[in-house]
Order: sequence, then structure tokens, then C-alpha cells
Amino acid sequence: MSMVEMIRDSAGAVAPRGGDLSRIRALRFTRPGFDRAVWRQMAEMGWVGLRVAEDQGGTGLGMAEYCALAEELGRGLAPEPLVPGVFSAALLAACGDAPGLEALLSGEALPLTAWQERADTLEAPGTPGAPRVFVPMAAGATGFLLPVREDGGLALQAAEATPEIVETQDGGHYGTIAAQGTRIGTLPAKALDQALDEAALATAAMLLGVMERSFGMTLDYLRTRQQFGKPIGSFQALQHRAVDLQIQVTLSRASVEAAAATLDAGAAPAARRAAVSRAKVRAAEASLLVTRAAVQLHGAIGYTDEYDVGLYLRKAMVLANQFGSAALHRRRFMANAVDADE
Amino acid sequence: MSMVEMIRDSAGAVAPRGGDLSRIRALRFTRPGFDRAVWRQMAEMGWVGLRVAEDQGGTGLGMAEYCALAEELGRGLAPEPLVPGVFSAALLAACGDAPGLEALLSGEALPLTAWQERADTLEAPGTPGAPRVFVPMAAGATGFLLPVREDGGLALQAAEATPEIVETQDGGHYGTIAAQGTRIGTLPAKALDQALDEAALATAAMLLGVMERSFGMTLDYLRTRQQFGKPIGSFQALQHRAVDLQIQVTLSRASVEAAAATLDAGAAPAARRAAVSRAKVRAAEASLLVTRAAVQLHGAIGYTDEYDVGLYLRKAMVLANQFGSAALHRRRFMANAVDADE
Amino acid sequence: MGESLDALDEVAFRAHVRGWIEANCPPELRHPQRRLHWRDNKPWYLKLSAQGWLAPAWPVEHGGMGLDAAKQLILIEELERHGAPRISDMGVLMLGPLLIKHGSEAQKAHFLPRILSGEDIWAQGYSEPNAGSDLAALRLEAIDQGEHWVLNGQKTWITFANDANWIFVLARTDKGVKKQEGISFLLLPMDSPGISVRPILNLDLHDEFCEVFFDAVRVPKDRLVGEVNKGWTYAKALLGFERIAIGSPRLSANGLAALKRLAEAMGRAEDPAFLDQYARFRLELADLKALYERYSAALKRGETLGAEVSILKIVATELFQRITDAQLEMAGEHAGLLHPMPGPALHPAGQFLLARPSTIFGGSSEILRNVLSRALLELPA
Amino acid sequence: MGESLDALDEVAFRAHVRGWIEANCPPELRHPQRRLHWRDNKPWYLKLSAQGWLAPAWPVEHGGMGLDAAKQLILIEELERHGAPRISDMGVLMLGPLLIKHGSEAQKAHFLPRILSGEDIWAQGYSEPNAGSDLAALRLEAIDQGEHWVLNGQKTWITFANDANWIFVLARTDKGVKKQEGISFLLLPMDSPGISVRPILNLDLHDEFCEVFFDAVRVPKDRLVGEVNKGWTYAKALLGFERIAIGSPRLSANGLAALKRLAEAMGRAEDPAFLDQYARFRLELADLKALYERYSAALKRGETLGAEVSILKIVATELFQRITDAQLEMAGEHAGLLHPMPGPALHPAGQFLLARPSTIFGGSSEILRNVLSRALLELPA
Repeated sequence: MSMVEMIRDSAGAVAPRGGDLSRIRALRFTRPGFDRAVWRQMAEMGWVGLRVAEDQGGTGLGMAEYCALAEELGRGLAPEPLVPGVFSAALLAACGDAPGLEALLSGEALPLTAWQERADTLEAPGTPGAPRVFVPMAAGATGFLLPVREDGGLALQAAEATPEIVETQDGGHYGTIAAQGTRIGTLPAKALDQALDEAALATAAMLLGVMERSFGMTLDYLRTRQQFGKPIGSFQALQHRAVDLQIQVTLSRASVEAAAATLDAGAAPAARRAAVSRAKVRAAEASLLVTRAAVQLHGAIGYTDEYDVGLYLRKAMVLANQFGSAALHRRRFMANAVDADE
Repeated sequence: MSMVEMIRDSAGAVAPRGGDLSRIRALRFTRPGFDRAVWRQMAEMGWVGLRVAEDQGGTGLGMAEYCALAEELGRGLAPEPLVPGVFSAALLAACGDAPGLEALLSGEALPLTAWQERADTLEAPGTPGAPRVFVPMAAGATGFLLPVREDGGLALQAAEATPEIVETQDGGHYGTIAAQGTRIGTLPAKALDQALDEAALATAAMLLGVMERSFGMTLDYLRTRQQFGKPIGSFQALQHRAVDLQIQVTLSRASVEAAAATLDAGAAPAARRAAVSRAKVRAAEASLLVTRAAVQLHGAIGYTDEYDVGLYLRKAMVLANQFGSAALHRRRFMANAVDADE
Repeated sequence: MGESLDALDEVAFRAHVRGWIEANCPPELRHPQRRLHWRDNKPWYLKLSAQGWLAPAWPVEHGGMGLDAAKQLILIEELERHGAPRISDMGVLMLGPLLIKHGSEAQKAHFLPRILSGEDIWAQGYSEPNAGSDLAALRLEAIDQGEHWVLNGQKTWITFANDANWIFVLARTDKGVKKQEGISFLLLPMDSPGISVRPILNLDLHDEFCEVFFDAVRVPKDRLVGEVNKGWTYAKALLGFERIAIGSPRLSANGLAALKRLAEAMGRAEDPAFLDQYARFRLELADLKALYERYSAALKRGETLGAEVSILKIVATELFQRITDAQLEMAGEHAGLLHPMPGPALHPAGQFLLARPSTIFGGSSEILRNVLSRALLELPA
Repeated sequence: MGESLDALDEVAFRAHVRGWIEANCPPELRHPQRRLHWRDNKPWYLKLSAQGWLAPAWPVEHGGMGLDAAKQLILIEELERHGAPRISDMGVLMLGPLLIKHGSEAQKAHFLPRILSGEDIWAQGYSEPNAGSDLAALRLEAIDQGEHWVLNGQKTWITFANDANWIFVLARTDKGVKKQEGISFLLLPMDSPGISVRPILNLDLHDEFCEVFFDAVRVPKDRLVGEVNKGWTYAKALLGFERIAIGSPRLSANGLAALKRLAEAMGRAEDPAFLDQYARFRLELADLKALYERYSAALKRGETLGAEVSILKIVATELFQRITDAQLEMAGEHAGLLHPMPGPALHPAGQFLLARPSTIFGGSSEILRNVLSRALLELPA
């Protein structure tokens, strides 16, 4: 069994393959919106430290493994903040001996990084005193990490704060943080850039899981739902529609996995950014297309909250623009890609 | 019978409703590429003077009638240069007592206007000495009209020239003219602008006829062609595709006829330009979409030159960008339209 | 009331209704993000009722405005322009016209005034869980027991059944014939013994729809409308202005204006990629308007619209969906919010969800394409 | 030749073939706008033949290169990169492998060397006018007359039948069984009495296709390949690298480069609307490449590709079509020209027409979607 297969397998502990979403439904619109016991379990499996080197206490896995895991959690709609957690771990690890890494990796503490100063950005200018917005699952944080500009670079600060909360369609929330922190280390700009790219790609991988599962549910429905005396999946127009959705899923997988391989091969920053942005564009667009179509193909029942397919649409609505919208990544791809006809 | 119905009816003389294209096939890739006897007949029916006031010898009809006629000629793929002829007539009429109008309206002479100095434009700067390009069916002209810039305005010149010819996909051609002409009148800029708009709209109407006929042929084919033991038109995916094409045809008709009504109501220049550009965008896009799909839905036979449906695709390839591409008209619409949420 | 409006030409009529709507439609109810419950639209319902404007299409002798087609459309346009909320209109739009055509004198005398006064709020009971787009496959069973029928079964996707005190249903009164030919049209109060209602939250977490269960519910014979087993014919014929109303460009126009304000809020109003997209939407909206005006002009001339009017629904609903897709991409993280964005009153997620059901209900886009391919394009089955 | 190439690793192999192609592929034949007739591709065919590189997939003992999958793909990639023209390859690609698998020793000994030398140029006779996408519905009749069959009927869409001196056909040898089970695979010279050929101009006014008529044509029994009535099985199994070759991103990459040069020629290279469109195409092309490389890597690992490889064909051909659509809109009046544009060697109309047949032939996009819905998605019939 390859490492990717092993990690997919182990993801079943949190995101059961059978598709039972009762745990997810129970956590929607609650605070903190996820299960702390599950989070601790994820930490114990080494997932939070996935991208941290073994000599710093992590598991030192590649992006291929990280994406496979994110995909499985997307498929199961797990609300635990894996990507924000891995992101914080990357920043703490990059600071060298900054305190708190161990507690994060073990699941004892959950410091979330408040890097964003406006909507739809991948830039963290670290403006001192600027409120930090769109911190996912902020109500579950045990503290916050803030990149803050200082002479010639960035510092990482630790802060306590009570976030202001807005709810999201998937039953989770974003927090806004206005806080002064304590300097805990120097944050290399390169490390922050790389961590942002990795978070964006992992988000694309989650979207891949989201779209694939909602498409699978739709295929099941097409095979079984009867209308006019026949399963609706025997209607050719719906069959062709389904093939078009499969094409999007297939392209998304090709794009995400190629980007992961690019990063694992240690690509230079421009090539890394281009690969990540490409995957995020495809995943954002395809996931909305597929989950929208899944609702449409289910007909009236797809438009109810009680039927699970809508949960995937709502998850896609939230994740599609996290760590940059398709529009942002399209511009970013063009700014970083080498010419097409190489 | 309304005037529009009458003119549609009379168009049958040139573009037989039955769909026999043997005349059109015989004229392809010949010079001048159209039938002078048919042209004379068209002039005698008053078509060339359609937009010229009755007191100047024309028939003084509206854009609704002009578009209906252009649509019918598009449907029949008539190669005679109606739109260029009407355009020349409009310019000569606008000059007041410029010589040559009578001969044009009667079909004796065919002066074609060489206004264009580059590809994909609706501007006629009238640069003295600049070669004039893309004169449709130039080999059939008995002479040329040139808008030429002079102090504070435009003059209309008459010129003799032997055009340089490039052939087009529909079996016709464009000519390039490099000639010095003789001044025959003053050309009001407004009249030139209006004539260009009318030519663009009439071209959109021709495209409407082109797409509608190719779609009609496709429906016939879908109803009769058997595959897997059934008419292929009974396959739901093809049915839905056909509906999508019908939607494009329906929208094109709504757009073209609304624009004609706008012009006939004497709209101000900006509103006129917006209406025309909108119709041309829709007609250009829809005609290529519909004629492409017509070839695709015919399968292998659609890709042969001997089957008529391809002639419609080739006509759309030529007309779609005459008097401005969709890209040009999109920009022009935005520059002239009032805000959407009026 | 009716008399004075008849005397007005269309321009004057438009000015008159516009003025009245501006003055009377409660500002806090305008441009709602969701369809309003009876408790919320009631003030506006009662204002329209008091003005005598509740039932534009009903004849004057039944308390309607008796407007011709042109003026009905003008009234609809002006209501849309002002963002007037949709009222609880099943009685006015669906049941009233059907009763006027097929009801007994006693039914008309009893039910029509109660609709106009707001005393009765009706729900429409057509859809069933296992029928879906194949509406005529309905199975709500009505067993003839002499004096009354006994109903057993279930209806679903009943809009605001939790608001209604009466419901009209299609029920199967004969199982031995072609599915369309054994269906009758029955009226019953929602508090009939054996009826129970379960609201269904939609994706917008709104209880717009309900399931209604019928457990041995008795319906007296005089609650049958028209003839027995003719219900399908009556219900099918009830396609009037709804068919064009659902194709109105207003939703798309509002959605596009919201997209532009959203671009401004996101600092992308001058982004060329946005401007190109915006131009394309503007062009599509303009053509949708042209198409709407064609059909609307035909109605105003008193023509009836054929199957092709479904094109309008497809174009209007799919354009609105694509506009809301664009809002979602434009909104960044705001796209995922449950409630409107802080600051500007924009709610891209709400618009996006609002646009979803329009291609599912009232004839899904897929079913409409089936119908068009047969009825308009005459393609073989 | 074969031995030395086997010793090279993939990087060295690529460098080696690249160098040879650069030095030997006639520059005037590269990047042709159309598929070349035998008279035109012959010099390149003979060079490949002389080098021993004509048949990369054939075993060495039959005169092929005997390359493994990875090296075959590398060779294809390098040929594409240099714009090497497609040769008259029906014998090499289709007949050769089939003979090697199913042919008699005599057939192999006779025909294979003549393919390698260019002595025989083969046409493929599968399609028929009334079969279309339902290929197995073919009706070319082969009547058993003891020593030989007699063929009557017609084939169509035969690529360059006017170039070939031999043709392999699928013919119906048994009408009494399921349509797939009565078909045999026969070989015959194009100068057989009773064969006539009619070229068909395509939309590009090119005689790429022909009709071939069979009027009492005799085929000796030893021209049967394999067993009688097994022809359909043999032909169907012949799906190797063609299935991935048609999904190559090269056409789209070239088309997109041409679109960019066209934008420059039209003065619109900096137009934001173009740049946005270009960015979207770049992204799609990058994903197509990623998909191509997935399948290509699987082939290189020696795996066989399932039905899903048809996705690659759909994506590649539809992307190329959309890129050529964009060329057409970009080109202004040049879009209508019959010949390449004056000045820059661009031919938007030619590209546009070139892109048309790719979604019709080799399994139309519609048929592929049918197949995928069954074989990959397991949707019911």
C-alpha cells in the first residue's frame, strides 16, 4: 500500500466512506462547529504535522499525501479545520524555535493564523493593527497567530482574542480578529508564500472530494430514481450531462494531482504558483458546476436541506473562494506561467 | 399582407424557398461570383433603393423591410451584393445631387463603396491615398465610391480601379482598391455612420436567415436519418441540442427585429448603435454556433462540400465578421448603451 | 374603481398604477430576498384588496379588475419595477380563474369573496413524491363512499401549505383508466381531520415548501370542482400569465445590477475581465428583454402563446443562474456567508440559492426541452 | 538499429530521436495545414523506412523497432513537436499489428515487408453510408462462391483511397446472425476488377475522403485474415495508441499559439478581453496536458487504457474547436478567406475547418458520451 493509499484509508476514521453525514449535520451552525475530540484524533494521526519535518515533530509527508487526505475530508464534509491547522503548523515550524508547535501538533492547542486583511487575496501584508478577517472556524481557536510587518520582514505574533463571528453556508463560520500580539519569532516571507500555496492546493483537493462525492450521489440517484416508468439515468440527455460532469471531475483530479507532483518535485516559486493557481481555478469552477448540477439533477428533493446533496453545494460555495477565487487565481496563473508554446 | 410579408414573398424570385442551391453552387468561385441578370432584377424590384427616399427615386422602406429581405437572401445564400449596393445607394443619396444614383438604383451600374482601411472596423477615416480593403464582390463592380477626408469633413469620390482579389469561403471574394478618384459630392458624416449601422444590421439579418435555414435542414435530417434502428431525432441528447439551437435562433430574431424597430422609430445615434451592435453580436455568435452544430449533427456527410449544410457554415464564416466582428460590436455596445438597470 | 381604469389609455394607466404602488407598497416589504409568508405579506395583500386590485384578471362581476391583457401586463411590470413582494396568491392566480370557469354557482358565491378578503388562503396540492416531473402519475387516492370521498396519500412541494387554511388537490378517483383521465379536482379545508403538514426546509433554510399527508380525510361531494375525472384537463389549462411572468427579465436585471455593485465593493469594477463579462451579460439581458417584449406584445394583442413561450422561461432562468454564478465568483469569501454581506446590502449566496429552484420547478429545464423538441420542433418520440 | 536504441534510457532516447528528426524531416513538409497525400508524404515515409523507424510498435523480427510503450510515446511526442507530417500510415498502424496477431504466416511474409518498403499503401474500408456511427450495421455483402467471395456494396469516408493500392475491408459474410457476428476481415488490391473510387471533397475542399464501390469484386479465400465471421472482433480490438494520439494537446497548443499571433496581427494582443480569453484557454490547455500525461504515463507503465480514455478525445477535440472559434472571431474579415492570410502565415478559416471533423470521426463526441455513460458511469440503457 502506498503512503497515499494509507492516508486515504486512515481518513475513513474521520470521514466515513459510507457517506453517513449525521455527525456533520449535528455540528452545523453550532460553536465551535467541529468536534474537539475528532480534532485531537486527527492530530494524533499526525495529520496536523503532515507538512512539518520529522525532526521538528511532524510527519514530513508530501503534497500528494496532503492532497489525498484533504480530498477524503472534503468527500466526508469534515468540519474540523485541517487546512488552517496545517497552515499554522507550517508557520510555526518556519519560525524555528517558536513556541506552540508541539501543542498544535499534539492537538492540545489550536492556534489559527489570522493573516487575511481583506476578501479574496493571497497576500498577507502583515499590517500592524489591521483587523484580520475570514479566519475559518475561529470560534474553535485556542489562540491566534498574526504575521506582522516589521523592519525588513515579517514577525509572527501570538495573540488572544474574542473573534467576531459570521456564519457560513456549510454550517461553519469565519471570525474577524482585532488584537495586539506578542512576538514569538521571525517569519520568512518565502515560507509564508509556500504555506499559502499549499493551503490553496489542499483546498482545491477538498473541492475535488466534494465534487466527486456529490457526483457519485447523483449517479446513484440517476440509476435508481424512476420517472415515466424508467430510471431517469436511462434518459440520454441526462447521460450526456453526467458525462460532462465526469469530465470536469477527471480534469480536476488531473490538475490537482499534477500540481501536487510539481510541488513535491521542489518546483521554483513561479512554477509552484502557476501549478497551484491552475488547480484552484479548475477545482473552484468544476466543484460549483458539479454540485449545482447535482442539485438540479436531483430535482425538487435536491433543493431541500434535508437531502444530503445540498450540503455539498454549500460546502463548495464556501471552499471555492477560500485561499483565492478562480478570478484571482486566473490572474495569478498568467503572472507566473511560462508561455504555452514552450 | 404587410409590407414585410410582401417583401419576403418577392424575395422568392431570387432565393427560392424550396432550397434549391444549384444556382448558388454554379456561381461559387467564379467572377464576378454573382449573376448580373439577377442583380438587375433585384434593382428593378426596388431593392437597391430600398432605403432611398421616394423623391430620390428609391422605395423608402423601413429597416424592418430591409432586414426581412436580407434574411430571405441569407436563407437562399444569394451571392448578389445587396448590402453593399444598398450601402452605396445610401451614400449617393446622402450627397444630394451626386451623379450615379439613378444608374445604381436601376441596376445599370454597380458602384461599390471602398470605405474600409483595415480589417474589423466600422470606422471610415477616409485617409487620402490609403488602399481600401475588403470590398465584397469587387470584381463585379462597375466602379468604386471612396469616402475621402477633406477639410472639416468627407468627400465622396468616384474611381475606376482593377481590384486585387482574394477569394472567400462562400465562393465569393474581397477586393483591395488603390485608386485616386474624382470628387462627386460632400458626404455628411452622420449619413455614413447611419449607413454603416444599417449595413451591419442587414448583415445580422442575413445571418439570421443563414442560421434558420441550416437549422431547418438539420431538423429535417434529424427526423429522417435512421441509426440504431431509429430516427436520430428521437435521441434525447440530440433533441435537447436542437432546442438549444432553436433558442439561439429565437433570440437572434428577437434581437434583430427589435433593433430594426429601434431604427425605424428614429432612435438617437447612441441608441441606434447600441441596438445594432447588440443584434450583430448575437447574430454573429449564434450563426456560427448553429451552422457549426448543423454540420456536427449531420455527421460525416455534413463535412462534405457536396452536401448543402456546409454552404451555410461557410457563409456564416464570411458574414459573421462583415461590418464588425462580435468582439468589436461588444465594445461598441458598451460604449453606447445606457445602463442596464434603467 | 374598474370603470375609471378602463377609460385610461395604456400610458395613463401605467402612470396611475405606478403612483399608487409607490405610495402604498410598504417599503420594508420591497425586494425581499425570499418569498414571504402570509403573516408577512398580509399588509400588502389587504391594501391591494381594499383598493380592488387584488385580482386583475378576474371579471368585474366577481370582484376582479377585469383588465385586458395589455393592462394586466402593465400592472405586473409596475409591481416588479417597485420590487413589490409576491403575495399569497394561489387563490387569486390559480383557484379563482378555475372556479370562475368550472365551479358551481354555490362554489363561486362562497369561495371567491373569501379569497378577495384574505379570509381564505389557499395552497395548491398537485405534486407528489413519486411523480416528480411526471405529474400525471399522481397517486393520492380518493375512494368514493357515496356522500363523500375518502383521501389517502401524500402531496409534496406544496408552497406555504403551513400558511393556508384551504387546499385544492388533484386526486385519483379512477385507477382503471389512462393516468390523465382518472383525476379529479377537490377542495378541502386544511383543518380537515386526517390532514397533517410537515414543512421542508429548502437550501436557503426557508420553510417555503411542505409535505401534506392525507389519512382517511373525508371530502364531501359538493367540494368537487366541475366534473369527476376531468381535473387534469382543468389544471393543465391553467397556464396564463405565469408562463410569461416567470420569464420576466427583472430578476436578471436586478441580479446584474447587484453583480456590478458587488464588483465595486470588491474593488474590481474596473477589472477588464469583469468588464468583459459584464458586457456579455448586458447583451444577453438586452436580448432577453427583446424576447420578453415580443411575447408580451403578443399577449397584449390578445394572442395565446404556444409551446415556444417555454423558451422564455429557459432563457430567463438560466441567465439569472449564470449571473448569480458570477456573483459567487466575484464575492470572495463573502460567497460563503449565510447572511447578507456586512456593509453594502448584498447577498451573493442568497441570490445564488434563490436562482436554483427556477430551473427545477414549474417545469424543469430538462422537461421543457423535451416538450419543446416535440411540440415546437416536431422531433420524433 | 533496434539494439542501440534499446540500450538508451528515456532521456537519451528522446535526445537521439529529436536530433534525427530535426536533421531528416523535410522542412517544407512540417506543420502542414492539411493531411498530405501519398505523393506528398512519400519522401518522409521513405526516410523513416530507410532509418528503420517506420513501425515503432512492430516487433523487431517483423522489421519494426520493437519499442516499449514509453519510447513509442516519446517518439510520437518528438514527431509532433517538430510538426512532422502524418504519413500514409494505415498499413503501419492498423493492418500491420492486425496481421501480426491474426494473419497467416504467408500473409505476414508477403504483406509486412511491402508496407515497410512503401510498396503497398493501404486504405481502411470500414464505414458505410447507412451505418454511420452504428458501424456494425455495415452491409458490404460477401457471398461465398467456394474459391472466393464476391463483394457487392459500398464503403465511404475512406481516407485517401485514391492513394492506396490495397484496401482492407470489413464485409458481411453471414446475414443470419447478430450484426457483430457475421463480419469478416478481407484484403484486396484496389485494381481488382469491379472496384471504383470517387473522391469526396470535404469542407476544406480537400479530397481526403473517398467512396469506394464494389461491383461483383472477387476476393480469393486466402485473402481472409484470421477466421471467418471474426472480423468485427479483430477490428474492434485494434485500439492502441490512436486512442491517446487523438487526445494529444499539440493541436490545441499550436492553435492557441496561432490565436496569439493572430491577436498581434490584429492589434489586439493587449486587449483585456482577449487576454482574459487567452488566460482561460491557457488554463484549459494546461489541464489537458496534465490529463494527457496521466494516460501517457499509464501506457508507459504498460497498463491498458479503459473506456475513460475517450474523455481525453472529447476534451482535446472540443478545446481545439473552441480555440479555432476564437481565431475566427479574432480574425475580422480574414476569417472568411479561402487561403491563408497575406503577411503572417495564419489561416484562421483553415484551422476552423480542420477542427470540425475531429468531433465527428473516430467516434463522434455524441457516440463517445453514450459509450462513457454506459461503460464508465454504468448508467442504465
